[in-house]
Amino acid sequence: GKSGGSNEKGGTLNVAYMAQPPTLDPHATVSVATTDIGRNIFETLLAFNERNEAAPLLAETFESSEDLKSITFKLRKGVKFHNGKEMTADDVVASMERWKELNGKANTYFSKSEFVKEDDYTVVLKMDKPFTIAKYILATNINFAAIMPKEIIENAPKSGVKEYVGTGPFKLEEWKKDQYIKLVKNEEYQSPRSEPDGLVGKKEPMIDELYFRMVPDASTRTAGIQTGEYDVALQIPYDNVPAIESDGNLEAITHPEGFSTVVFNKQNGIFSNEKARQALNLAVDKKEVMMAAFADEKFYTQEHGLLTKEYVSWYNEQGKDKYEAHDPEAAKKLFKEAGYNGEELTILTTRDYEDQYQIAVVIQENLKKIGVKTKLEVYDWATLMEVREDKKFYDLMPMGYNPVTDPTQINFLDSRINYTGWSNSPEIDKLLDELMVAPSDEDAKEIFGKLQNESWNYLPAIKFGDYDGVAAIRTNLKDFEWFHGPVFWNTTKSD
Amino acid sequence: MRIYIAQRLLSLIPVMLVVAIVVFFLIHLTPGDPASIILGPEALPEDIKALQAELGLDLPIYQQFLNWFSGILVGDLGDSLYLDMPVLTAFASHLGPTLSLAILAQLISIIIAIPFGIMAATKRGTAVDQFFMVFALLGISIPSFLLGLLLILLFAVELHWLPAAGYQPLSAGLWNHLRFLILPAITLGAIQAALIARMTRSSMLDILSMNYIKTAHAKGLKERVIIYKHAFRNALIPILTVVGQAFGTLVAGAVVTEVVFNIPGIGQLIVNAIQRRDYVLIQGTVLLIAATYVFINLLVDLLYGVVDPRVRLNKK
Amino acid sequence: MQQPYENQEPLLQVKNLQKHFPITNPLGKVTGQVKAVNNVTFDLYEKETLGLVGESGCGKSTTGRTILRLTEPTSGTALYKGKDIFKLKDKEFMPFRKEMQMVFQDPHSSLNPKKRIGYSVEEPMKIQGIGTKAERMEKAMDLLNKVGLRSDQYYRYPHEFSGGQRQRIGLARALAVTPKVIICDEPVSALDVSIQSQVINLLQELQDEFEQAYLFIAHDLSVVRHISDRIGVMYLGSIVELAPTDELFKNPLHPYTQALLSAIPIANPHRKKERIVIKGDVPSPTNLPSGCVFHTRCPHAMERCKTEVPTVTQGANRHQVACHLYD
Amino acid sequence: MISNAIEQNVEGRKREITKERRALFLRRVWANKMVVIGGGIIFLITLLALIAPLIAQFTPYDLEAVNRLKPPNATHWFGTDNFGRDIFSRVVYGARVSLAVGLSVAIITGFLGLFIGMYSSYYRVLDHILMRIADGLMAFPSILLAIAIMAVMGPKPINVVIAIVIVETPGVARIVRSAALVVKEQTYIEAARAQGASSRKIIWSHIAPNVLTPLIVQITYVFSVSMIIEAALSFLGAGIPAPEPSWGNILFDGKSVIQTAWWMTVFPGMFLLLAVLGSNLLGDGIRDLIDPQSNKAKK
Amino acid sequence: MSNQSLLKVNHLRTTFATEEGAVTAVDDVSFTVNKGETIGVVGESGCGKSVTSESIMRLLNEKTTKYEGEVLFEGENLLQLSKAEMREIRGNKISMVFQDPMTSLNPVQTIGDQIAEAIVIHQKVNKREAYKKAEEMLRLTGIPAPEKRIHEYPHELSGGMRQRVFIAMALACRPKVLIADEPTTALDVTIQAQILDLIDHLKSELEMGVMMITHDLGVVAEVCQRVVVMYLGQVIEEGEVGTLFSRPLHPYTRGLLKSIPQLDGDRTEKLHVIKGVVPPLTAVPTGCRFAPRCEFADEQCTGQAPDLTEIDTAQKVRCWKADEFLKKEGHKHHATTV
Ligand SMILES: Nc1ncnc2c1ncn2[C@@H]1O[C@H](COP(=O)(O)OP(=O)(O)OP(=O)(O)O)[C@@H](O)[C@H]1O
Ligand SMILES: Nc1ncnc2c1ncn2[C@@H]1O[C@H](COP(=O)(O)OP(=O)(O)OP(=O)(O)O)[C@@H](O)[C@H]1O
Ligand SMILES: [Mg+2]
Ligand SMILES: [Mg+2]
Repeated sequence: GKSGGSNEKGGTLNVAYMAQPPTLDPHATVSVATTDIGRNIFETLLAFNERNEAAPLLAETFESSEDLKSITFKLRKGVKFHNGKEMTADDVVASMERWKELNGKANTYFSKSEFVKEDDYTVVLKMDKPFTIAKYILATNINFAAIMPKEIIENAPKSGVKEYVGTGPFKLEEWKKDQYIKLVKNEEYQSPRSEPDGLVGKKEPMIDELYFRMVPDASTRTAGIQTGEYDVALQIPYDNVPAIESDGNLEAITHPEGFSTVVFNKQNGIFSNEKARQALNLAVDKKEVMMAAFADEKFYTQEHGLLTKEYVSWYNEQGKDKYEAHDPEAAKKLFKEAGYNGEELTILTTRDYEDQYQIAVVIQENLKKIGVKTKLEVYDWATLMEVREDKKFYDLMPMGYNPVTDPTQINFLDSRINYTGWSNSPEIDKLLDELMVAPSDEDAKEIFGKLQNESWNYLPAIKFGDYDGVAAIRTNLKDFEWFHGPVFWNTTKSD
Repeated sequence: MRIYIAQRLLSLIPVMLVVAIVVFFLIHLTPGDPASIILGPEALPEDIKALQAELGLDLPIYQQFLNWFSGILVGDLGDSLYLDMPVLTAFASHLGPTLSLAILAQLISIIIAIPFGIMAATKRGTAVDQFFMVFALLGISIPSFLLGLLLILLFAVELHWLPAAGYQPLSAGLWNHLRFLILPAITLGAIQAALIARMTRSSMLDILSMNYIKTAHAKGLKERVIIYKHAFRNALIPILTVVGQAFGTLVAGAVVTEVVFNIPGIGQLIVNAIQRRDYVLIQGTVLLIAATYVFINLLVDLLYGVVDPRVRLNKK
Repeated sequence: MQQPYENQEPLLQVKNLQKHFPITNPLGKVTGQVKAVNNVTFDLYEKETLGLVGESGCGKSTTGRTILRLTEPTSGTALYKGKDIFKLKDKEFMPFRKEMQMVFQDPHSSLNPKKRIGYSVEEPMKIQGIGTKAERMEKAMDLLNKVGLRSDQYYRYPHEFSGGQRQRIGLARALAVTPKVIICDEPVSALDVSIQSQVINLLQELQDEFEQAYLFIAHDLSVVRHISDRIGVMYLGSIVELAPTDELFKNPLHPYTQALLSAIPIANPHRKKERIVIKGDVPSPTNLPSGCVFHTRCPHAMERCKTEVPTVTQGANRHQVACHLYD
Repeated sequence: MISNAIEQNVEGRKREITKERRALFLRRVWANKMVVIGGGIIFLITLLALIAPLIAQFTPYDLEAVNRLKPPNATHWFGTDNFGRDIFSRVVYGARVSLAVGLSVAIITGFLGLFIGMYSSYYRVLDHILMRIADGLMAFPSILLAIAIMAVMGPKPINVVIAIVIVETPGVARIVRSAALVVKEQTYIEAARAQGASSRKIIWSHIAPNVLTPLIVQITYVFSVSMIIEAALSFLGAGIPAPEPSWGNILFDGKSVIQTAWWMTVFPGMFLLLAVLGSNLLGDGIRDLIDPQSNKAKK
Repeated sequence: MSNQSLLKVNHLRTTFATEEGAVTAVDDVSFTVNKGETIGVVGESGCGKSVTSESIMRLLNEKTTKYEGEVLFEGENLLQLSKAEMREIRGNKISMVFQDPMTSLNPVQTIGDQIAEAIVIHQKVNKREAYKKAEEMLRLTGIPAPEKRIHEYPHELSGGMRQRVFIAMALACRPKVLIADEPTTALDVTIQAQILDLIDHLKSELEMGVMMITHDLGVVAEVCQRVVVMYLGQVIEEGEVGTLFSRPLHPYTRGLLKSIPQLDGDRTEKLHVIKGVVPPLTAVPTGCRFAPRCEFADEQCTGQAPDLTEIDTAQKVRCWKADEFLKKEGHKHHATTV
């Protein structure tokens, strides 16, 4: 039954979403869709606040030990799963152990660590090393550490759990594959009591029914929000924003969407030579790149930092000069020095992510101007995923990445995870290791500064800048937030 | 008759075999693999390997084919790798929208095309005829994605008469159901209408020059009676072929239209499946589509018997 | 024109020729037989014309086509100069194609519309490897002249000719390899009356010049009578009566022949005659009547006709008939 | 000597007849409005494509990010696209690609269809095998088959052609086959057999010339269809790989900005429409031209 | 022989508008069909026999066809009637039987439907009664078990039966005139004999006038009382059958008669040949149309077109040389008829 006057509004919210998630199990995938939808169903021990610090969510508090080798989580009491069962330390341990197995990063760092139940409402993470960065990994919002009932986890296959039962403000009611995912308000939801703050603090579901409708075609999403079929439409093409803005019933919301790079093949071909990578850095007009891909300065920032200004605990100015350098003539010389002889280089890209493709086109044109020949190999995403593992196949590959919340999430840095592009810089690896065990946040920040600087020297990839995405909402939505994705709790809809 | 149907159904087997082999090897030759898609763009190689093993994708290809094919023989099309449900279920849940769309498109096109075609034929060589035929040519020439986009812009975005895209099942009410299908049905029906109108015209022209039309005139029948009772029923046979084939292709995938209007039908199912390299789903769906196509053609052939007594099958 | 057959070897001897076409369902299973030719026996002598008459579908064309191996016989033999040509392989039969040629009924479809007529006339020579290119061309033009066309029409296409002219071209083509036997499958029935006589005369003239034998198939008895030395009457796949022309007309024995003769409309209103109108239709060749195939329509049918197949009896004046009335 | 004289005379006559025939044919072509208009459209577009470098001030690749999505103006007659590239240049260069796709598909399917159709009309066993394969291929939804083939072989222009060829060949083969089956029953084929002509000779010098006309009509249809399929493939992201311009992928680029930059859709769309219309008209016209029925009506 | 005229065609001229200009397929054709009489129309393919009969029924495409002259039926000029009035005549007062019964019957309707259709329209009876009448008609034409046949489709019948059905259909409303356009050409001799017998029998039964179109002179000789010979759109000779066959005056008629092999003729004699071919309608010779093929043609013939002139009550001919022939033929004629 409904209780309280605020529920009167309720109603149905239709969200035009791009693609269906492979699963709603956040442990099992790095898919953004799983995050965007799954965060309504599942919650984590820790999550990010407005300042991008790790803050408690299902945990009441958390505390590191003196030697920094263990973290103690006090759980909130009375938090109920959607199946009515109360959340206890058993569930948390089971969930965290499973997540630790499945999340690649967690697996790397915590493989020798353990989650231990202290009592029904206390869980301790015991680590082999003083991983100061652990809280960031625990709070990650991609492939996140959702807490689920122990029984469900025990029955789950590797491809993902079959029942989606969490503690979040919405419950899964129906998943019509490739059509929609229907969530309904969790009437029993137990919200943290503090003020809303990023993903933590007060969370109150106001909407009765929340539909994520799968609308792969961007023009259709745009048209659909214009006609009022949808209340929220994600990933509106930049060129459609004027149309949205000119419509009194609509509002365009820009939000950080990620950063653009070009990844080098550092194993084979000319770009295994650092000089060639530096030459490319000088050759490419980063502004033109960002402009072509993201249409308008409104939608991108030219930013050298691997973590941006919003990540106050990480931001630094290292490498900025190298980012800003642009000198085609010098680039030409450097290419020669690197041994470039007029051979044709391969740029691998896809049109499934239009911005990556557009970056590829600009790089190609920029290189053409200094006499470097290239050819575009355009594949669909699935093919690209495969061919990019072939070390002989490409020289350059534009790639977009979701915003990272800590340095460990940047795949192209670490040579030991064998990520495409195949970095091989002992310095960077060393700095990464140091970072993990930095005694304090300040130390971590300093080490990250060195890391960032080194990355602009070594250039595993070139960051072109940060870009925003645009979501369109109808103006009758109140308190709709964007924080590392759309936030639907606390949102209300008036007629 | 029953024997004939049984025979026709038997002749499905070679077609299905061809389709099965082609689709399996085509799809397995395709670069890209489902595991990396499921795990997402930032997945690490070892995770992908593990999932591949779990999905049985690490077996030799002939082994995979045999596993799959032996499943088919006992009626098991397997489970979708991505959607996490049996192929048959996935197909069934996407069949509804496509069927509704195809039927509506077919109805619209028939209702427009046949009177057009007849009129053009009876007024052969006049301005009416030429107008209709230019119209029909335009219908064939305009690519359906363009027409779809234009319809959305006009009727949804500008006029707000109809929704831009999406789908509601029949259970949501008839009007609600139709509302979403009108624009896509017009888009899809345009080409059909043009083809059918042309076929109607030319087959009516053929029939109108037949001796038995002269006979009908000699009997003192009215023009209208001759056209509708004598000529049209005879002209219906080739028209039926076109309609039948068209319907086959409609059901088999109004891919572009479904994408433009975001209708969760068979076309979208397969396009998504190809993008996701959902091997089992692609294979199964293509097989089912082919079966549907053959089945519809069988129905059309049986309908011939109703329209044309000369091909009534029980007599042979 | 009458020839002393007794002391002459026949050029072509056809014995007990049978041709059944299988009826198949869409899956290729045989569900029945069209018994197009059931029992055809005749001799063809050098330079003679043997007429073959009968109603539509009685197997006249099939007989002709089988002899030329355009379709394989079901059983029977055909001895050409003593050699059984049905037993030969396709390759071995090739030289015999030079000896036996065919002229078809439909002048509109028997010439390839996309080929100049010169090509069509030359083709048989080319296939048989006769002469050089220039020689072949000369011969083709010569032949065109012989059949009453101008040699400069060599480069024209069939559609530029009338039906009668096309039939002449067909004749020229058949004559190109100077055959000994020409099977004429209703060569004049598609032509207008006034054109018909031109072609018939031509056929006779050419026979005088080239001395080939004709197997002349037709359904028009008056035409057959005019051109043939002997006539065979066919009914439902069998020759029911075979006799020299004058003998047959003077003394028709088989009831079917009698009916046929009486049914021919005669262009002479002063010669009103008694018409024997036989009732009913020709039975289907898929489902032949038992016994004598004609018994269903025969005015003289007896009990034994229903069960017993009549055998051929050889009468006086080389008159053969297969009927129980004459056993 | 005499024969020589005849031959000369006849040769002259031959030339004369051919000339006459050509004149007559041209007159009939000219009298056929559909052929003239359709052929005219195709000719103009082809011409435009051929002289593209002369009339376009830009290459189709020159990009200028600051000039994104400018409406038609004096420098950019058709406006610019989302890279700031000149749409006019892309459309006329795109004509090369689209026409090349149409043409090569038409020619290849023509040949393949002719071969397959002819042989399967002639040999029963082969017929069964080939037609079952054709059935199978036709039972595939054609666009999907094309997408799958593109996915397998990778996005190269040549693969677009191959994909469309695979999709379109069964239909053409069937048309040829059914026409050949009719021709095969004609008496002149029997006549050729009676001469002892070999199967090969019968197939190629007797049957083939007589199925050319329906084949030509079908090929003009395939020509237009393959341009549409290329566009649809591009629309689904599986067509001619960019930055190579084709009408299809210009339309694809224009799709997402259709509300703000109509010129990106309208111009290539118009050209596509015209080309398809032109070839359809041409096909219909040819049908009329060679249809004996309509000739008879004229007489 | 009754001499009551039913249908009188006067100077009929039918012109088609074609892309190559106007083509006159029937030019100045006149003849009369009397009650209880069969008139034969003969001539080679393309001479205008069918166009004549279809002009009488006005079955040709009204847009591209122009009729001149008159077609009088019971005193009314059919060419002046409105479309509705014309429909009243068709199938009711004047009926037609065509050459090829397979293509002239609607393949998708039962024969009962097709026969009853005309009865329903013209006799204003209901469908049941019309069916009964249809069955009666079928019985009249000698089809066995008509009550079964009536529910069958044309393709289930043999050629001869189909032609009987067609005749039943044409005669269902008991017309005054039957036009039979080559009704037996597609049939075998024995079946042809059956059909000709049937038409002859029904003619006397229903007291019709019959116009029998054929190219077979034998058929004419057997069933017709009078005959019209056509050549290139014109009537070139007309007369009573006996007279015309024994004393043909037009060189074309004579050639025609001589060029068919006679069953009792001399086989060793060569057939007569009319040289040349019929010229196309677009190149009609000035003067006598037959002149280019005529062995007797002189300047008068090529320069001036002769009229159809009456020789006696039994014969008309369109030839400048008719008198000459008549003089010569006179003796022979007497000699042979004695
Ligand atoms: N290829 C074939 N397959 C099946 N049946 C055939 C074939 N050819 C002929 N027939 C049948 O064989 C029978 C005899 O045919 P044929 O053509 O020899 O007759 P015909 O005496 O020449 O007749 P017509 O006078 O009509 O030419 C017919 O019933 C015909 O339908
Ligand atoms: N609708 C038409 N338009 C133009 N010419 C026509 C038309 N109908 C008939 N003709 C021409 O009129 C002439 C007479 O044709 P008609 O059909 O009357 O000949 P017919 O004597 O019946 O010949 P057949 O014995 O072949 O039936 C022919 O040359 C024909 O080509
Ligand atoms: Mg025959
Ligand atoms: Mg006629």
